[in-house]
Amino acid sequence: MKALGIDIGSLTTKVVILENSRILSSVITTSGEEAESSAKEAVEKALTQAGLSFDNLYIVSTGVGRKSIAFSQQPKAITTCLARGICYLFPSVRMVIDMGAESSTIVKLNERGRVKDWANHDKCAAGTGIFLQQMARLMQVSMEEMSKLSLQAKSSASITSTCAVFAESEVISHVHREPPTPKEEIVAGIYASVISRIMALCKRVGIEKDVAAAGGVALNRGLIHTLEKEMGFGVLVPDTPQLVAAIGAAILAEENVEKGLK
Amino acid sequence: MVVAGIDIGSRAAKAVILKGGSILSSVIGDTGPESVKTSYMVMEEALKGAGLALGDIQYTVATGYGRVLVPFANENISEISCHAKGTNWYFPSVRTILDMGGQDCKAISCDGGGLVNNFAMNDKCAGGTGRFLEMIAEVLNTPLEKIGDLSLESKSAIPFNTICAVFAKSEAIVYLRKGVAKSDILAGLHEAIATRCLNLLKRVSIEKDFSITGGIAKNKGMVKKLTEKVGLEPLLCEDPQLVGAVGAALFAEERFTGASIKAMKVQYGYSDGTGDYFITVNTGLCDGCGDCVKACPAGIFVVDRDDSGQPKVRVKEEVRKRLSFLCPGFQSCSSKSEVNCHSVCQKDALSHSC
Amino acid sequence: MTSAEQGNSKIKAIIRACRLIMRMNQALPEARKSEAMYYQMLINYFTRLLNARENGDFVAAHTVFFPAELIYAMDMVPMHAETTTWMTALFTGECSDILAAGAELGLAYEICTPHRGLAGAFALGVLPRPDVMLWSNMVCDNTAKSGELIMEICNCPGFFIDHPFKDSEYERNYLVGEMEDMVHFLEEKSGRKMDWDKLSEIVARMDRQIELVREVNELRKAVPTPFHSQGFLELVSSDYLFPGQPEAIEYLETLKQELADAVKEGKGAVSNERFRLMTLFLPPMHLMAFLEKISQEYGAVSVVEPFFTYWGEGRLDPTKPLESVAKKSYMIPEMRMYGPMDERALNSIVDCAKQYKVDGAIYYADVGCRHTCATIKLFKDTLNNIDVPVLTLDCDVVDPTATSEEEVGEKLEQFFELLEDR
Amino acid sequence: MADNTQRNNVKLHTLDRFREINSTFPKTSQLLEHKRRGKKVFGWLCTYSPEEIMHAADILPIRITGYSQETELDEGNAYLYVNNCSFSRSCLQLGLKGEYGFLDGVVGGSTCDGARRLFDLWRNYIGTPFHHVLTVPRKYTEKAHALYYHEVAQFKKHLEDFLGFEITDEALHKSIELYNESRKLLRELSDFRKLDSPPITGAETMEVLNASFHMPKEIFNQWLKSLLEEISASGNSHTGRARIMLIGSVLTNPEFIKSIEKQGGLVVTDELCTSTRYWGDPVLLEGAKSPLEAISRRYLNNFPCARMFPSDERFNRIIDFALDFKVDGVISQIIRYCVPYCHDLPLLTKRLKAQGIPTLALDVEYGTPGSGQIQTRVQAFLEMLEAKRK
Repeated sequence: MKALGIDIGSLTTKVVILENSRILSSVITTSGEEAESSAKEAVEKALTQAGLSFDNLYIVSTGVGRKSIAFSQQPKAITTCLARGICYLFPSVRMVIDMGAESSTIVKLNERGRVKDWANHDKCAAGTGIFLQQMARLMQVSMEEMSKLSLQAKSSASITSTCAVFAESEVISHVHREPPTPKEEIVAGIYASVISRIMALCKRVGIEKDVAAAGGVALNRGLIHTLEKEMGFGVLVPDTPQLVAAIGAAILAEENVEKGLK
Repeated sequence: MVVAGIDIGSRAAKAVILKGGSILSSVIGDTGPESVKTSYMVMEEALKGAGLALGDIQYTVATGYGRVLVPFANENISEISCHAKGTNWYFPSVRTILDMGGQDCKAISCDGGGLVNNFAMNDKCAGGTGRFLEMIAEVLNTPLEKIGDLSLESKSAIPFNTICAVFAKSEAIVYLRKGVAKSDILAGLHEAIATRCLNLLKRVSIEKDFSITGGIAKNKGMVKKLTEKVGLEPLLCEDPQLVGAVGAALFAEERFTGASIKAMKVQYGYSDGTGDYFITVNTGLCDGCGDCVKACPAGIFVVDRDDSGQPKVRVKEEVRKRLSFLCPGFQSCSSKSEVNCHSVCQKDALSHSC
Repeated sequence: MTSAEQGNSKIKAIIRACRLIMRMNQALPEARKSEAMYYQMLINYFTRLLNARENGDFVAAHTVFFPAELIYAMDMVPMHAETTTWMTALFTGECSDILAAGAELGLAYEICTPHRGLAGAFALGVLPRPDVMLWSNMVCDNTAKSGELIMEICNCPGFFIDHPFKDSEYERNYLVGEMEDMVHFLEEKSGRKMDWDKLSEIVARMDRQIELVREVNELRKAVPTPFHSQGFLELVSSDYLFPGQPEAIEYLETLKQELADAVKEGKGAVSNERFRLMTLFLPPMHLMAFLEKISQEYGAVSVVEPFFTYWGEGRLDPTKPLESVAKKSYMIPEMRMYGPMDERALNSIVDCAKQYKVDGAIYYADVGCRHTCATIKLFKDTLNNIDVPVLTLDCDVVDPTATSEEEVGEKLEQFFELLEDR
Repeated sequence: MADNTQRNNVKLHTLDRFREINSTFPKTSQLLEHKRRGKKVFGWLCTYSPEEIMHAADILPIRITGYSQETELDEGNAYLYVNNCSFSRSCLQLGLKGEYGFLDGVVGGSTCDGARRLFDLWRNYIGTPFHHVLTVPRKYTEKAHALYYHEVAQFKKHLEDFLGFEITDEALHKSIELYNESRKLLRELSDFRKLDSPPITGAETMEVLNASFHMPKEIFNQWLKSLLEEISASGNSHTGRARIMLIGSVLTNPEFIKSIEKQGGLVVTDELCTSTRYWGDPVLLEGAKSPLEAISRRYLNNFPCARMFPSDERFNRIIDFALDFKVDGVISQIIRYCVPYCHDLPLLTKRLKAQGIPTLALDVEYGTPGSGQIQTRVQAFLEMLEAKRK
């Protein structure tokens, strides 16, 4: 029996298939408006990749859409999955920072990949992936360019607004200033404000080494660099950080198979 | 006299050119990343429309949050004053204004002269602003201008808990996944925003007449919700986005003629033992349309140019000493015929002492 | 609707809701007798308020932790301000109207919803106009500051009791002095006299009442625990609304007996008790039903509330009534949170956690309550040190728009998964 | 309308010396030198902590304030949560970062929830050798005065036990003299601003006040004396579109005032606990049983904070100032979550309106330079005041 983990996020859906703790295949697709069907597609993609069929699978789902799919045997909270997933990739990690499209979640875990404590953003989008996208659009640069720019910055502009939308106008006012603030400094400022919010979350639960980053936003070199500066030490980043939760779900599926759960 | 008003908002930039109290040309464009450029762009557009050059403009007032960055402006005045002024030009009877811009939402209470009495602005969070609706339009992939009408088709509105623009968006996504009708989601959001606006209005006191300005006034769904909540039928001008720029232009006119509205009241007549016989013309409001000239049964009015070349009505020289005999006075006049100088004056520029 | 009717509309709504709940409970086989008594008490409390005008009663509105014993002893009709607001939220699930009215007065969003709503409710005229407003700085700046505005809205006289910070003999005497001044003030305004014998009786009963709450909490230590999660609200309001009142004693006696029986039979409040929880501060009223449901699902139950039901040491002495009322104000569980935040306060939650065999704690971070939120980190660290995980739930006690079931459900799920995963 | 407040005015050199202090606080050369000489420095959290007593014990009392500008308060938020005022959070964060590591003691009062919790967390997470929190009554009754006197006496006792020597009445007398002198000079500075075109701006005054509670009063008084002479010699004059009174809790960033004055709003007086409410009243020895009693009376009777009851005491003082300084409008800057001030605002606005004085209510975060939306509101308010005058 194969273990399948599926993480249905607000923007993307990720699928991972495990066989005795080995990753057979993994898929990342964009979540469609119709959760059930788009999730099925993703699963089938992963199955064909692994040369498997839909039957004889144990499926654990996570992410915002975890309950919207009928074919999942067990929905699990994102925190539980992140902890299991990161522990599988980096056993030394005690704290994982998941920077998703619309939320960031900090999870502290023990050596067994069990959640000890966690914190997530509430009510405010400041410091999320969407926020970064908005800013990129505003500055008329791509996310990649943005990341490069930030690495060139000597100093960083101050962005204090707590509201994503007002941060926009702060950025605009930096652009409009006479003389305008250099792009790279503005970007550095944006990253600084995102990270400071992440750091605030971390401090709520108390920072513990090793620290890893997960979620699509973790692909952003510039941002990770800023994070490491703030932390004062290196941060581990998986090759495909988006998959961490899905892997965790797959591991939970495997555990359940072993427990003989149906 | 030719003047200009320019309004550099967070999302849109508007310019208006005014000649003798009437709009020569007006432009609405997007606010680019550099508002200095933007301000030149919209201004040139407007000048083209009027067939003028920047040199021909005698005075320019800038407003909107890019107001300090308009190089060719003589002065900048806050959006709040300009919206009050502009609305007053369209509808002198308006006392309460709701302006919903790209990133902020203002409630303004003003007097008959368009002077601000009190105002309140949303802050801390952009929930319930134009940007809020833009984001929602994006996720529902429905054009912004359509969402209002769509919301009206709703059978049962979805109650929204969050007021954060970005989170309302993700809540909306969740509902979409659950297969909730777009119209119901939109109705819910419009409801939420309207409530916020109402609370903002209450902070400045709600008096009639009521007007809505800014792009949002084009959103039928929002206007309907607001009408329900506020309990007043709002007066809407044909191009609500321009109001700020118009206000700025009117200020420009005022500054150029150097006269402020209150100083512009001209009284004709006299008082004797039998009482006061005065007709007061507010030349700040009077645009010299001449309707009152036709309407007055005694034909005591005449229109001609004032010192600054503006067409204004005045009481004929020869009749000023005989007003008490000629002019029946407002009450008696209006009781005889519903057509009189008051009833026809669109700008509320005339008043009688009796 | 005449202003008199409107003036009672919220009160009527509460009474209606209580009646409904009673009727629904009667249908249930498992229904607690004490619960019926509790709702009957509430109905009586608010009915007395409803008819105060025609009965020619003297209505004294007062803020939370105000010595209502004195009001009862002077034979006046008390109106517990905050409770009235949160019960409006709890029973009608709707209070946007009064919150908006509060904002209309110019009260900032930062002012906690119970007090913003309170001022709004009086301004709207949906609560009966009191004959006098009484308040104190127990328990926070909101209680300390709301009184003057309400005096002006209701255009009634008022008295402010200055409650000293520390529990020292000197400060307790000052408090006694404050209460004496208030008694004189009330005698003057109402033309009624303080009945000192009656006060002594009330104090004697109050002492019994505290004892009973302590005994009830002893019973809650049992595994499985006999009292359901939101039950503690009954204990809280029996003190808030009925200090030293016979009906409160009767209610507590009955409840105690019921719980004792349940413990004997080994019957738990939740069918499959898995997680014993500590509740810190107040859950959002509009989510009560939802919270009850989800805790049933997961076999989670609140066994102790250090700042609401866990009374400090000490007895009251009927021969020194005023001194006793003053003493009580430093014995109340909330005082541990309000008073100096020293070892005494911190140890008490550790003791609670141990005595009640707590698996985890839920911290309701009420956005309006600066007191409770400022200690989140402090308490969390303290509890984590003894390996008790803490869930912090951002919410608002009365404003339904602050938190949705989705958000809360999500967080609780994450928390319960954490607990079962350990 | 532009910035016509600065036209042809001579530079005030002493101001730069105050600016120097403010730009280097908390680690100013003065404080470090003071420590080097083996002397003690105490921090106080609220204007209800009697400085004279600490000073009489040969301790240098300084006010604990937060970052000079609006900053990300991640640490502050983590400990005090987001719904305590950004002033408390800013102070706590500065403390957690070790910026106040040189303090030998911290003194607070049961004045407001924010100040109290700041004290609680300071004691638990920063830890300074000496801690004391005073119960501060909220009334002015004789009983309240007796209680506060008792508290002040206990504080003195606690301090004496900590230091191992007695604080003599003579020492107290000296300190009272010094602090009263300081208050007298600050009043003179404020009187300049009653003039139709004052010789000193609100922003400049703020610089002086920031220094006043961050340096030894002995030096401060000297410097302020020479500043006052400089001012009267300068013949400077500032004009604007309207005369403004600033009210609200804590404000230390002169940029905020500058942003109002840049737009032509002349800030001529205030009701800030970092300004008028700090130097408000002198300690009166006449009729006092002892210097200690005189001190305790002064601190309880001083220009009140919104925490006190009845509030009209504060309202009337504000109105007196507003009329005395001929203000056209009042700008209320309340730091978000400053509950006592939030509650008073509706009542105060009503009373000011009755006096024909409009109020602009701004809710701000501590340290804000008053940029962005605030600018727009202030400008609109000034335009409104101007129009009203015409």
